Formats: sequence, structure tokens, C-alpha cells
Amino acid sequence: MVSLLKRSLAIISILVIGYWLAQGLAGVPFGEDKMLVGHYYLQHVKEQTGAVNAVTAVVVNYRGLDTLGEVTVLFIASTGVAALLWRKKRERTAKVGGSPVLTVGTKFLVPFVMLFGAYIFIHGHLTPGGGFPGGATIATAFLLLYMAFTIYEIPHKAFEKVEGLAGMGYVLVGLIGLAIGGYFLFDWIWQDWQWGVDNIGRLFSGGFIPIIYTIIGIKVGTELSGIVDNMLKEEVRE
Amino acid sequence: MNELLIIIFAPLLGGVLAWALNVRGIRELLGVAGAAVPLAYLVKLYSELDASGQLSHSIDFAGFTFSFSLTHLTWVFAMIAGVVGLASTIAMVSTSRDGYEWLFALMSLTGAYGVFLSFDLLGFFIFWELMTVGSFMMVLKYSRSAGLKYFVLSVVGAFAMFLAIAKIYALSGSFAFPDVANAVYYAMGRGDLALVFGLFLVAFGVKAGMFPLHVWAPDAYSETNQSYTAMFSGVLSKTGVYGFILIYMLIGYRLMVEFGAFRSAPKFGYIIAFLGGLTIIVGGLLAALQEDIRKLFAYSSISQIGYILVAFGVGTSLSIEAGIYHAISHALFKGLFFLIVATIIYRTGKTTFADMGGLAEKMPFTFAMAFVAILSLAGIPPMAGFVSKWLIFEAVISQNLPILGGMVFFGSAIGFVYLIRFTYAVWFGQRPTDLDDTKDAPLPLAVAMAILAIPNIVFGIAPGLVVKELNKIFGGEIVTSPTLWELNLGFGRYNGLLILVWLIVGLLIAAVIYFLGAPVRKVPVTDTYQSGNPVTMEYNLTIRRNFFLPLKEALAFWLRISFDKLYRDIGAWVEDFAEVMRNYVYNGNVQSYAWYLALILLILAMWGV
Amino acid sequence: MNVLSAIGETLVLIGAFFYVLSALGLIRMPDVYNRMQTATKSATLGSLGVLTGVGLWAVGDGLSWAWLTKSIVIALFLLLTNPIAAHALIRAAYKSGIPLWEGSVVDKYREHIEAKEKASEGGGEE
Amino acid sequence: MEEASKVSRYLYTAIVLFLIWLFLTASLDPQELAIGAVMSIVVAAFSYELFTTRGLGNLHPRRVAYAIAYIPYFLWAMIMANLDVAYRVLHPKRPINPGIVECKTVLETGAGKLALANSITLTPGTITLDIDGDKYFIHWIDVKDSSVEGASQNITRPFEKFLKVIFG
Amino acid sequence: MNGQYASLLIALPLISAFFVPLIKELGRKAVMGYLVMITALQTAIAGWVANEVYSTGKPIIVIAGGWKPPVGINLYIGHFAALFVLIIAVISFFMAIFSFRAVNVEPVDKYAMLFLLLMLGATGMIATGDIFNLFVFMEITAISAYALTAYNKTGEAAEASMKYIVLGGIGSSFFLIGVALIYGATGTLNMAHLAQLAGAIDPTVAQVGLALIIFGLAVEAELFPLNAWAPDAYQAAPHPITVMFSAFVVKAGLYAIGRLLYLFQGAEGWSGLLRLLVILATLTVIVAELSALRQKDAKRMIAYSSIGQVGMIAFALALGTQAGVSAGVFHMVNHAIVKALLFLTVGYVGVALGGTAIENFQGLGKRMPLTALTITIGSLATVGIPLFNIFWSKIRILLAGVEAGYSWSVALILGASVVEAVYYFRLVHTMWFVEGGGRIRENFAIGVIAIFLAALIIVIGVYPNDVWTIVQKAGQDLFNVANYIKNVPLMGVGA
Amino acid sequence: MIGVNVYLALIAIATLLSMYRMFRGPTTPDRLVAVDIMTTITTGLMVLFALYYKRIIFLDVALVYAILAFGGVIAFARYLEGGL
Amino acid sequence: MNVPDISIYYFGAIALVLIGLYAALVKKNLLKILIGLSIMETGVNLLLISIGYVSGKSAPILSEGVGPTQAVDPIPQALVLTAIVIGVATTAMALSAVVLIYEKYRTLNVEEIRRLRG
Ligand code: NA
Ligand code: NA
Repeated sequence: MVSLLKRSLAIISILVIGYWLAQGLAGVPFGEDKMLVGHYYLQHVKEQTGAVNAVTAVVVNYRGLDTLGEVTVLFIASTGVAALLWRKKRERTAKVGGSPVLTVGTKFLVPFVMLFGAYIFIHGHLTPGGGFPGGATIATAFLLLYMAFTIYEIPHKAFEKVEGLAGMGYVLVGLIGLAIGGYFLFDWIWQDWQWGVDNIGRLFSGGFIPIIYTIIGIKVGTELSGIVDNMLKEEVRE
Repeated sequence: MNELLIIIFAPLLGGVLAWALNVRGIRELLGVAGAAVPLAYLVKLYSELDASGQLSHSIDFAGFTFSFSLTHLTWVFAMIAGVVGLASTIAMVSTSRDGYEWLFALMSLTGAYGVFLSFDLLGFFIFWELMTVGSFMMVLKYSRSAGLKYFVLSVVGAFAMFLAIAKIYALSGSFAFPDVANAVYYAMGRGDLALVFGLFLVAFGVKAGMFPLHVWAPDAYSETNQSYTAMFSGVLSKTGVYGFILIYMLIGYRLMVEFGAFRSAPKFGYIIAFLGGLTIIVGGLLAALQEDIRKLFAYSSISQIGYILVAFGVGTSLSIEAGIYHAISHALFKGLFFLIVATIIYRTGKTTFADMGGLAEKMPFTFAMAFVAILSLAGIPPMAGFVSKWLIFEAVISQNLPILGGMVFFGSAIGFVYLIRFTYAVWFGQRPTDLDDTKDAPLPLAVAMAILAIPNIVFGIAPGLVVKELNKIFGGEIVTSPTLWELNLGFGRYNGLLILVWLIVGLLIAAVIYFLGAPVRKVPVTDTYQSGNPVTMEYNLTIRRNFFLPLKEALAFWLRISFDKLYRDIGAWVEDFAEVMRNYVYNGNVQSYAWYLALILLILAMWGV
Repeated sequence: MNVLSAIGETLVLIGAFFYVLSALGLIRMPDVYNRMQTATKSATLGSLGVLTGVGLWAVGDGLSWAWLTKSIVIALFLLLTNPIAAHALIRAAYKSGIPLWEGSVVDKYREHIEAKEKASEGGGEE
Repeated sequence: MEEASKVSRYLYTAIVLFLIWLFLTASLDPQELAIGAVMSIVVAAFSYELFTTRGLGNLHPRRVAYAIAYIPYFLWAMIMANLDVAYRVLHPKRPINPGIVECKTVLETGAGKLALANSITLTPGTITLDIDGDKYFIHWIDVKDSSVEGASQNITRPFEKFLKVIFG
Repeated sequence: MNGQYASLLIALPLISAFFVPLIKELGRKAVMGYLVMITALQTAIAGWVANEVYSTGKPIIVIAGGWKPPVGINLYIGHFAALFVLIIAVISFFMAIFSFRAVNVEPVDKYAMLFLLLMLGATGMIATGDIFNLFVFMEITAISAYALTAYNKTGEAAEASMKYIVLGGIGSSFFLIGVALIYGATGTLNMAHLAQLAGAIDPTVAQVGLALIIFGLAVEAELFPLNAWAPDAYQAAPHPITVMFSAFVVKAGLYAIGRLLYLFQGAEGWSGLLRLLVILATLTVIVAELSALRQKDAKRMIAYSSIGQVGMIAFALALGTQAGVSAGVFHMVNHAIVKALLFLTVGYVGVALGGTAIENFQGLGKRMPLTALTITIGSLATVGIPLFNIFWSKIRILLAGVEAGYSWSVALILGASVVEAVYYFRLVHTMWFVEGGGRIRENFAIGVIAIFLAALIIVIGVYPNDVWTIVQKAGQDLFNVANYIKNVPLMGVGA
Repeated sequence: MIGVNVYLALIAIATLLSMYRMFRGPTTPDRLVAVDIMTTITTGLMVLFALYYKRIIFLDVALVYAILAFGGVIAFARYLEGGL
Repeated sequence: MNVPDISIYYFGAIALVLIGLYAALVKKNLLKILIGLSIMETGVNLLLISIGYVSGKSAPILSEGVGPTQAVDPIPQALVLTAIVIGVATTAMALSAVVLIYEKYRTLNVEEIRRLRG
């Protein structure tokens, strides 16, 4: 009875809330051009950032601080997960080994998946990719290893250090911008050195975007793998 | 530094230093100095004040302007603080044991000075709070329950005052008394006016110990250093009294205009007066029923404050002047009483009548002081207490307010009732053997008592001294005083000197009779006689035990109506409610919490669409 | 319209058909094992068709060769992973205790597991 | 089972990865090629130990030839499989006769076993359920012969001809 | 020095957090020492920034990437942000020292990272001039707070963290919907730009969007009844973290509410929202104080008290007057100091005596006199006794409340304050006038911090003038939106 | 010939059909098989979309999707048999 | 009461948000509540993306003949990227909290996970 009442109340509530949200949304019609700053980006993205992918330019250049924050959020999650699941001694929870099909298949797939991850973050300024999907792809490679091999573990210490170094690398790139161009996260490669100005649309362009995306890719890859690692282990009591 | 600020802050400074250094000897010296300096400055400023009529000072602090002003009115109240404060601190030399007490006692004194001298509502409030904190800490050290009760009621009072102040400030944009009075007179609405009056009534009523907000006082007055209680009851309660004068100064005109008069008293004043009358009766009756001398004087103090409230409530210049006079004499005799209690406790360690008796012989000086105090409180000429009570009585009667008159009269009668018991049970009769080697008051206490006893007598014999000052407050001859000894109300006269002479004559005759009469025979304690029945402890109606038990039984019905209990019940109810509420609201289930979020979203949805 | 696009479009058509077939198999077969049988095969073939088809079609329409090469990479990826996934799923289904369809005729795997368990128990006692 | 030298394995991995890179980018832009080479080398460094045991040996012409020949063979089998599926799915009576059978294989390398298992899965009526050593357990939608030998004959043999050569 | 170097406020904690994995092998002491060092450095930078802002009287606009707003994201370090960034840094520095003694649960390297990132998040929230960037920093703050809440790894800690996550998650989702609506209506995310355009937003969109944004923030700002996570989180988190929650994490949320409220004052439905906020804030005070009344655990009690104070700040910010905002900012500063002291000392008692149950406070005056004294000072300050800092801000808030016409609300808050006075009274009495165990040696460093904070309370209480001048400027910063818009070098985009 | 939209529609139908099995179950592996098939079909759908919009960039998206989906399916499968 | 006229995409996005909220309000299992939160996040992301959409325009990658005037708003897409990552991070944190809770309480029923209350 209580449950039924609760369900009905919940449904009524969400309907009212939904109606309210819909009223608000009716004021910003779908499909209409609502851009203001967006137009500016589209008009200037190539010449200002060297990126063909405007989203990438927004992510790394115009709203680089958001992305630095985003990287930080993921870092927090990986650190937090590690902190919460930390035990003196832990090992994999797996009970059943993977079949040869899976293990061999994984062996074949891992290099390819990794390469593809790298491809994605390197081409972030040209295609819809970027550091995050690239990193996630790389992490998938490690996930597959965990799936296939019950004893597999990433090299934690190295990964943690790489994670930290990549993060520092990102901030350092920002600080170099501060030192060279006078602004934190300033894209000195494109705007000061003007590298790749005649290369727009090709790989060697986009200023520091490929650098940052590489850093992010490595960082995200190691972080997500770390989270996976933590989630797949349990405490060993002695 | 400005002298007014020195007056206000000298005690606090002394107290902080005494507490920080905390070396016996130096501590006391600093403490007493802290109380003496303001008094000295007050005396020094007297002539200046007389010349200019008002000494002012203001400072900008914390983004506010704080004004201080010494007027004839505030000088009188400050002098009460000065004299009683000094006496009280001197007495503390004997009774206090640590820096803690010096700090907070003197902090409360600073608060009292600040309250009297502030000429703006914010400063008034701040010093009020400071005073409350100091006195609260003094009580807390002795009793948790008394402290809590005092604390809660004080906080309620203070917050009521604050709300009133905020209301006024929102209207006037200033805290300064003149601006406030102006703004209230010209701009305050009827509802707000009534609200502000009610809030002030609560705020000042709590501090003054007005019925039914008095419940904290008996416990607080008795559960602290009794030397300090002299200041507590003598000075601190006067800030409440002073507050009632402020009501007149700040919102009185407007109240009069808005709500008119009942009979000849302003309607709002009648509320004050009536509550004052109830305070007299309740305080007096309860005083009579106490077995503990500290409690007795605590209730008695409440009762006496009632007189002042009645006087203020009547609202004529005469009655207010009478009220102020009684404030002075109350401070003097009640301060004295508490010092006497302090001395008795200091020497005997006893507090109940049952454990006392026959002390007059062992403590003659203290007894003499008690004699002065008793006469003054009972309103027997030629003591200050008589003059002020007489003035009040005349003021009330002259306005044709018979009910109030009756209340005042009843108060005097009941005063006799409990004073007789105190007189006999403590000082005369059988002395328990463990009190046989009781010594008289130590020097500091003796000095302190003397400081209060002398003006008790002087202001009784020479009321003109006081009246002259009080008339200055009103800028006219409210009470005519042809000579120092005489008062003339037009429809009544008083001559202190004449009465003194008659009294001395009378005493001489009594002495002759005493020495010519039968010799006194000493009997053992057990040699009592009571209607042929054996005396049981349960129904032992000796003067030292349950003397007024029959009265208590007669009043049983009324005594069941206890505001103390009511407040406790409210407190308990609030606590239970709080417990139920928090267990219900914060029930630990995250899903309920999610529902709270949904609820707010719902409200926003309803609100917005 | 040229030959490449035509071939491409035909392949896409075939692929789409097998996709539908795959989904139908998913719905029509009686138990998870048989659903897997039918669905995986046709989904994979469907993908091959659609992907290479799109690659050819695009090239035929004058788009870059990258269309074809990328499509082939995706197709190869699916060709490699779909059977692996199917295998992993069927094994998981079996190990999580989903019984074979009541019409099943033989279960060699059960015998194998039981024999193995017996052997390891015996080994434990020695 | 011989293991090739590290260099050989590493080079093989890098080459395969670079080929994939070429397919992914489909571009001969020197920038892409350069980065592709770098990436192949880097990724290969992490993964060559997993990727291959035989290294460049995989590129032996005989193996490549067989592998190329296997493609049409396999595709044909797969198309057959799907027609079979179409028949079973679309036939109103759903003609199936399923069961799990056991097969034996002669293949030894992991790659070979994987290729066999995937081939089995994608071809008529069979899915590899598990492999244990040289035993294959296969879900067969239409069991024709439940003996090990018979099943092997039906299911694994056809592919092993090629796979034995390609993967060993 | 170039004002752009204020971006070090963001860069330093970040890069330092990322550096921790490289030094974790050096052991617990090294990590904790590192934490102290970095927070000290952050304090120095924040001090420089605050000095710069207050001496020039102009805000520092950090332009990230060199993209002028609204094209890029800018940080707006005005009088408010400069002041609070400094407070955040100082409190963090103190808590880093406290962590030495208070945090023994492994893995401390993770603790150090999360600690720095919590500090970073709050700093960013207060500094940013972009509404979506605010969301990002809010999530940085929140997620590190989630992790730190559960850091002790007890069941309670995990439970508290989970509640925080669920409520915070719902809140942030709706916040984002609000941002989406506002963005859809304006096409920009820059706060100054939004403020310029606020009046032109479609009324319904403005109402819904603004309400959702404030709703999301109110969860972080602990407004009743959206604050149900807070007491649990405060109680379960490691003691230094509780201090940070109360001293600046919740303040960042409050600031965000205040900032966005006044930025959107041109928008439709604004005053209605204010009224609702006043109601919620009042309820927050009442419910929190009542809930604190009979607590058996001192930390939880003070947590509720903190929520009550937060409600008061929210009340002040929602009054819609300059006086209210300045008073609110003043209270934010004071409350940060007082609650830092209280949670620090109470936490220290918890560390020293193995728990924060009220029984452990019996006779504390004799057992740990310094700690007891500072707790007492904190308690008296919270209650709002003159000569302690909170008194000044509290009366200003209440005066502003009555001035703004919310007498009923002020009366209720005063009533709740009576309750607050009672439970603090009990705590103080328990410490000084109830017998307890034997004397315990008190930690020197923690003692120094406690004395410093207590001294600050009294110094501000006795001489509030300078602080009042400062917070008035900070309040101006929040209230005077025209000035805010003027200070941000907006470039023209589009038509 | 027929045009991309028809194929798109066809494939969309296939996706919906597999979705039916996903919701219907009845066992977890049933749902998983449905998900697996659905992701495969969706990959094809994405590629076709790329052609429809003539944007090669969507092919990269499709491949990422295929990889992540494969990882997910394997993870679920391994979870079911206790291999995590 | 007029029915607001919104597109199917908005409707879907809101529906997802509300379904997620419903799960949080009704489901007793902690994991289901967390799934509800994830669904909400997805809905919000969908909403953001839909707000940035401009009819008849293409992804804002200015290649293959797509010019500045033929592209949709890049900002919401960038925001969604960030929002997704934040969602993932939150979920990861939540899951590890759940692991801890299950370890200590041996239940995931929210009505039994309430040691902290009052
Ligand atoms: Na990108
Ligand atoms: Na698949």
C-alpha cells in the first residue's frame, strides 16, 4: 500500500516537475539557432586555433579551464576510488579463468585497441576524437586484459606516476603559456610561434591541442585502468 | 581617553587583569580598583554635569556610531552602580576565591555602566548582553540548573529587545535615542508600536524580575557568590528598571497618543503597574515561605522591584521620581542584605533558618547592619526605604488607583511577615551549639556593609539630598524639599530629622524598660512548648522551621500555578519536539532525502508556473 | 552511379537484410543458446556487408578511399570480436546455469565438467 | 613451440600496427606516416609480448598464401551458415535439434585455436562454448553425430587444413 | 607582478596534487609535510593576490588561454574572491598541520591529493567568472568531498558519502538543466555577459532556469531540506575535512548562490525566488538548531550548529539588500573562523580521547584546559555574545532582515538562537563543571592554531572595524552587479 | 538505386527488434545477447549515417563505439561466470 | 493550462531525467538509485546537446565542405563532453562507496543503510 502510494506520488511529482521543465524548454525552441558566442567560435576557430574540429577548439582552447577541471575530476575519481578501496593486501576477485578464445583474442586486440586510442587523441583537432575517448579506448584495452586473465594487474606504481606526470604536464603546458604568452593555458605554439599555420586540416596543426590531447589520453587511459583495477579486487584477510 | 569610556571600561579592564594575573592580593586590588575608579570619576564629573546638564561622547566603531551620555538620570543610576558595585567588590575580597569571579563580576559591572551611559540602542543592547554574560558566568559556576534558567530567560529577553531594536532601526535608520524617539513618534505604526512595547516589556521585565518573568531570579540570586548577589540584585536589576524609564523616553509619548489613558495612568503604564503589583504580592508571599535566607531575600528583592514598577507604571512625574528613589533605596538595603547573608554564610556556612539562631550576640556589627537593613526594607523611618515607599504610596494614592494602592500596602505587610522571621530566627533565640565560636564580619565585608548602611540612614534622614538630584532629572520641583530633612508633596509631608529624634527618644525609653525588667533566662533548645503536642520534624512550626507552613497550605492552590513549572514544561516540550522532529526529518534514509529534493522542485514548479 | 556504388549498395542491402534476420533469430529461437547461434552469424555477416558496402559505395560516389579502408578496419574488428563475444556469452550462460533447451539431444560439456570435478576431488584425497 | 627473438616479434608487431594505421588514416601525408610510425613503434613496445610468439615468422610466404586462400573459403562457409540460419529462422517450424558436442583439434598455437573457434562460431549451426586443451565443446544447432570423432569430422576438420599451416 | 599570475591559485594545487604519486614512497610524514608546504605556498600566493586586489581596489581578471570573455573563461578575483581565497588557503594550511595528528588511516597520499583538490575546487568556485566553469569546479569540490567523506572507510563514512553523492548528484543534474536553459536563452556562459543579457531572457525560461540553478546550488549550500546529507558527512569525514567543509566548502556554495542571484537580478521571477530562499533559510536555521539540541555527539551537534549558521548566511544573502549581503559576507568570514576552531578542537578531542561523544567532554577544562578554553570561546562566539566576532555579523544580519521587512523571520531565527544558546551552554558546562578523567598533554601545533583562531575571534570581536571595512568591499563586490559587468573586459561577439 | 534512408530504416527496425529481446529477457544472458547484437547493428547504423551525412568522421565514432561495446559485453559475460 | 510545445528530443531528455528521478524516489536498491542518477545525467546531456542543435546543420567539424555557417553550436557539445566525464567520475565514486557499504552492512537496501540519522 505504502509502496503504491509512494509510486503514485512519485509519478504525480515527476509529471508536475516535467511539466514545469517543459514550460521552460518551450522558451528555447529546438533546432533554432541560439548561438551567440558559438557563432564567434565557428567563424574564428580555424584562424585562431588551427583546429578544424570546433568542438575540440572549444574544449582545449577557448574553454581549456573546463577541460583542465574535467581532467581533475577524473583524477579525483581515480584517487577517490583507490582511497576507498584501499586495503593492506588485495587481489583479484576473479574465480573463473577466461577461455583460450578470450585470452588469445585479447592478445590480438590489445595492440590494435591501443593504437586506435592513440589515433583518436592524436587526431582530436581534426576528427570527433580527443583525449577522453582516446583514453577510454586505451583503458578498454586494459579492461580486456583484466577480463581475459584472472591474474592480470596493471603496473600500479608506474601507472600512478604516469597519471601524476601527465597531470603535471597539462598544468605545465598551461604555465608555459603563462610564461610565454602572459596567460595561463595560452596556446603559444599556435599564437606565438604560429607552428602549422599553413597546415590547417593536416596533422601538424592545432597548436598545443595534440600535445594536450596526448597528455589527456595517457592520463585518462591510466586513470580508467586504475579504476577498473581497483574495482576488480578485494581485500585478502590474513 | 574619554571619561565616560573610562567609567564604563575600568571594571572590565580591572577584571581582565585580575583574571590574567590571578595572584592573590594583586587580584583583589585590581578588582576593587576596577570598581572604585568609575565611582571616583562619577563623583568628579558631578560638578561638570551640573554645569552643562549633559556630558556626551560618541565613537564610530564597527561601522556603527555609539553615543554615550551622562545626564542627571544616568548619573543617578551610574552612582547606584558605583556605590553598590564598590561595596560588592570589596565584599568579594572576603568571599571570592579565584580570578574567574573577579573577571565576570566586573564584566557585569561594566555592562551595567554601559547600559546606563549608552545613549543609543545598539550600545545599550551590547552592554546589556555583556552584563548578562558576566552575571550568567557567576551563576553557572555555582549551579547548572539556576544558570540555565537564568540564561534562557535572559537570552529570550535580550532577543526580544533586539527584535524591538531592529524594528526601530528599520524605521529610523539610527540607534541614537533622539532619532529613535523622533522616528517612533512620527513614523511608527500602531501594530509595530504595540509589538515594540511588548518586546521591551519582556526584555526589561526579565532583567528586573517582573512577574511572571521572575522565575530565574530566586535561583540565580542565591546560587552565586553572595557578595556578588549584592551587585546582582542591587545594580543589575536596576538596568531592567532603567529600561522601563527608557520605554517612556523612547516610545512613551507615542504610546500615550496611540493608546490613551486608563483612569489617570496611561494605558500602557497600567500594564506595567499591574504587573508590578503582582510582582510585589507574589514575591512577598514566596519570600515568606522560604526556609533558606538566600532565597528569602531573592524573593524579597523581586517583591521590592515590584514597587518600582508600580511607580513607573503610574506614569506621573512624581511616581517616576518615587520609583527612582526606591531604586536607590532598594539597591542600598537589598545590597546590604545580601552582604549580610554573605557574611553569615562566610562565617557559619549555613543558609537555612533551621541551622541558625542567636547570632546577634556573636556578630554584633553584622547585626547592627542587619538592623539598618531590616528597618529600611520594612519601610520604617528614618531609613531610605521608608522615604521611597512613602513617596510611592503617595504617588499611587494621589492618582486614585486603589487596587494598586492595595497591592503596595499588601507588599509592606508581607514584608513585615518575612522580616520578623529573619530577625528572630537568625539573630535571636537559641543558638545551635556548632555556631558558638562564630566570629563577626571580616574587615572587607564589614567595610562593604558600612558603605551601604550609611547612605541607607543618610537618605532616610536627609531625603532632600536625593530629591534635589532627582528633581534635576525632571527639570522641576516634583517633590519640594524645603530643607535637607524635609519633603513636601503638598498633600503630605515628611521630616526625617524629626522622626530620628523621636526614634532615639523611643529607643532610650525601651532601653530603660529592658534593663529595669526581668532578667533574661537561658533555656535549652528542646525546652519548647506547643499546644501540648509533641513536636515532630514534619510539622515543626518553630520560627526556624516551617514557620509559615499554615500560610503555605492556605495558598496551596495558588502555589500550584507555577510559572517556573510552565517554563520548564515549555522547555521540555520544545526538547521533545526537537527530538521527534529531527528523528523524523533526518531519518537516515537517503530516499526520504531525495524526496525532500523532489518536494522543493515541486514547490518551485508550483511557484513558477 | 557507377559499378562501385552499385556493388556497394547491393552489399548494404544484403547486410541490412541479415541484420533483420539476426534480430528475427533473436526473437524466434527458443533459448539463449540457439538465439546466439542464429543472431551472431547473421549480425556479423550483416556487418561485413553493410561496412564494406558503405566503403565501396562512398568511393564510388567520389568520396575518399579512407572510407573504404576505415570500413574494412571496422569490419575486421567486428569479424574478430563478434564470435569472441558470442563465445564468451554462451560460456557465461552455461556457467551461470541456464539449462539447455528441453529438446536438446546431448551435453558433452556437462560430462566433461563432472569428470573433471571428480578428478580434482580424487586428487584432493590423495 | 619455438619462440622467435624479441626483435623479430617486436618488428612484426610494429609492422602490423603500422599497416593498421595506414588503413585507419588512408593517407600518405608524410605527417600522418611519421606519427603513425612513431605510434606503431611505441604501442608495439608495450604490446609485442602479447601480440605474437612467432614474430616475423608469421610473414612466411606459405602462411600468407594459405591465409589469402582461407578468406574465400571462410566467407563461403559463412554465407552458407547464414543461409542455414535464414532457413531455420524463417521456417515456420523452426527445425532445430541442438546439443553440445565435443571435438578434438590438432592445432597447437593459441592463435590457431582462436581462429578455429571463431570460424566454428561463424559457420553453420555451431558455436564454440569452451576450449580445454585440445578439446572443443561446441553448441550445435542440429546435432548430426554426437561422438567425438564424428563431430570433429563434421565441424573442425574442414578448417584445420588451412589453419594448421597458417598458425601451426 | 602580472595579475595573470593569480592563475597560480588554480595551477599550484593542481600541479601539487598531481605530484603526490611521485613522492608517496617517501612515507606518511613526507606526504603530510609536503601538504603543509604546498598549503603554505598557496597561502602566500593568496596573500599576494588579496594584497594586490585590496591595495589597487580593482579586481584581477585572469583570462585563461588569453581568450577574452565571453569567448574564453575568465576568473574574477574581486574583493570577495580575494578575501575568500585567502581564507581557504589559510584554513587549508592549518588543517594540513592538523592532519599530521588527525589522519592516520591509509592511504595518506590519496588523502593529500584529495585534500588539495578540495581546496582547489572551492577556490575555483569562488574565483570563476563562467557559469559552466562554476559547475566544473563545483563538481571538483563535490567529488573530492564525496571521496573524503568516506575516507575513513567505516560503514558510517561510506553511508554518509553515499547520501552526499545521491543528493549532490540530483542537485548537479538539475543545476545543469538550469544552465542549459539559460544558455539556450542567451547563447553565452560568461557571468558578466549573462548579467548583461539577464533582463532580455524569456520570462518563463528565466524563472525555470534560475530556479533550477539555485536549487542545484542550494544542495551544496546546505539549505533545508536539501541539506540532509550534511550532518552525516560532517560527522563521518576526517576531522580536518569537516573543518574544510564548514569553513569554506559550504561557503563556496553560498557564494555561488549569492553571486548568481545578484547577476540575474534583472531576470523575471527574481524576487519570488528571493522570498522562497528567505523561507528556506529561516527553516534551515530553525530545523538545524532544534536538531542540534539533544545530540549526544559533539561533532554532530556542531555540524547542525554550522548548518544553522549557514542558514543565517543564506538568509542574509537572500535579503536582496546591500546591508544584507555585506552582513552575510561578514558572517561567512566569522563563521569560517569560529567553526574552523570548533571542529578543529572538537576533532582534536576526538583524536585524543577516541571519539567525540559528549561524555568525552566531561571535565575537559581540567583534562585539556587549552582545548576546552578554545572550545568555550568558539561556543560563546557562535551563540553571538558581544566581544566575539560573530556578534557583529549576527546583529547586522538580523538588522538587515528586519530592515528588509522580514521581522517574522528574524523573530524565528532569534528563537532558534535561544535553542542554540542552550546546547552550547550544556557543552560548556560539561567541560568546566563536570568531573572527568586525568590530565592529557596537548599537542603544541594544534594548540597554536587553536589559540590563533580564538585570538582572531576575540580581536575581531573587540575591534571589528578593519574586518568590517574589508567585508563591506567584498559585499559590494557581490551586490554591485553593474560594477561587476564593468570590470570584466567583455569583447563584443555577434550582433 | 533505393537510397540510404531505406537501409537506415531497415536497420533501425532490426535494432528495435533486438531491443524487444533485451527488454523481454527472460534470463540475463538473453538480454546480453540482445545487447551484443544491438551494438553490432548500431555500429552498422552509424556507418550508414556517416554515408548519409557524407562525413567520414562518423566512422571513427563507429569504431570507438564498437570497441567500447565489445569491452562492455565481455565484461558482463565475465561477470556472469564469475570471471571478474 | 496550455501544453508546452516541445520537440521530441527535449521530451526524451526530460523523460530520461524524470525516469532517473523516479528511480531515486522509488527504488529501494541503492544500485538502482545510482542507475537512476546515471539516467538523469544522460537525460541532461541529451538536453544540452539538443539545445545546441540547429536544424539542417552538421557537426561543427569544419572539414568535408562544412563551413562556419553550416555547423551546429559547438559549445553544448564541448559542455557535454565535460559533463559525461563528470558523470563517469561520480558514478565511479558512488560505486566504490557502494562496495564499502555492502562490505559493512551486507545489504543494499536504502531502508537498512541508516546508521547515521537524527
Ligand atoms: Na575532439
Ligand atoms: Na559485438
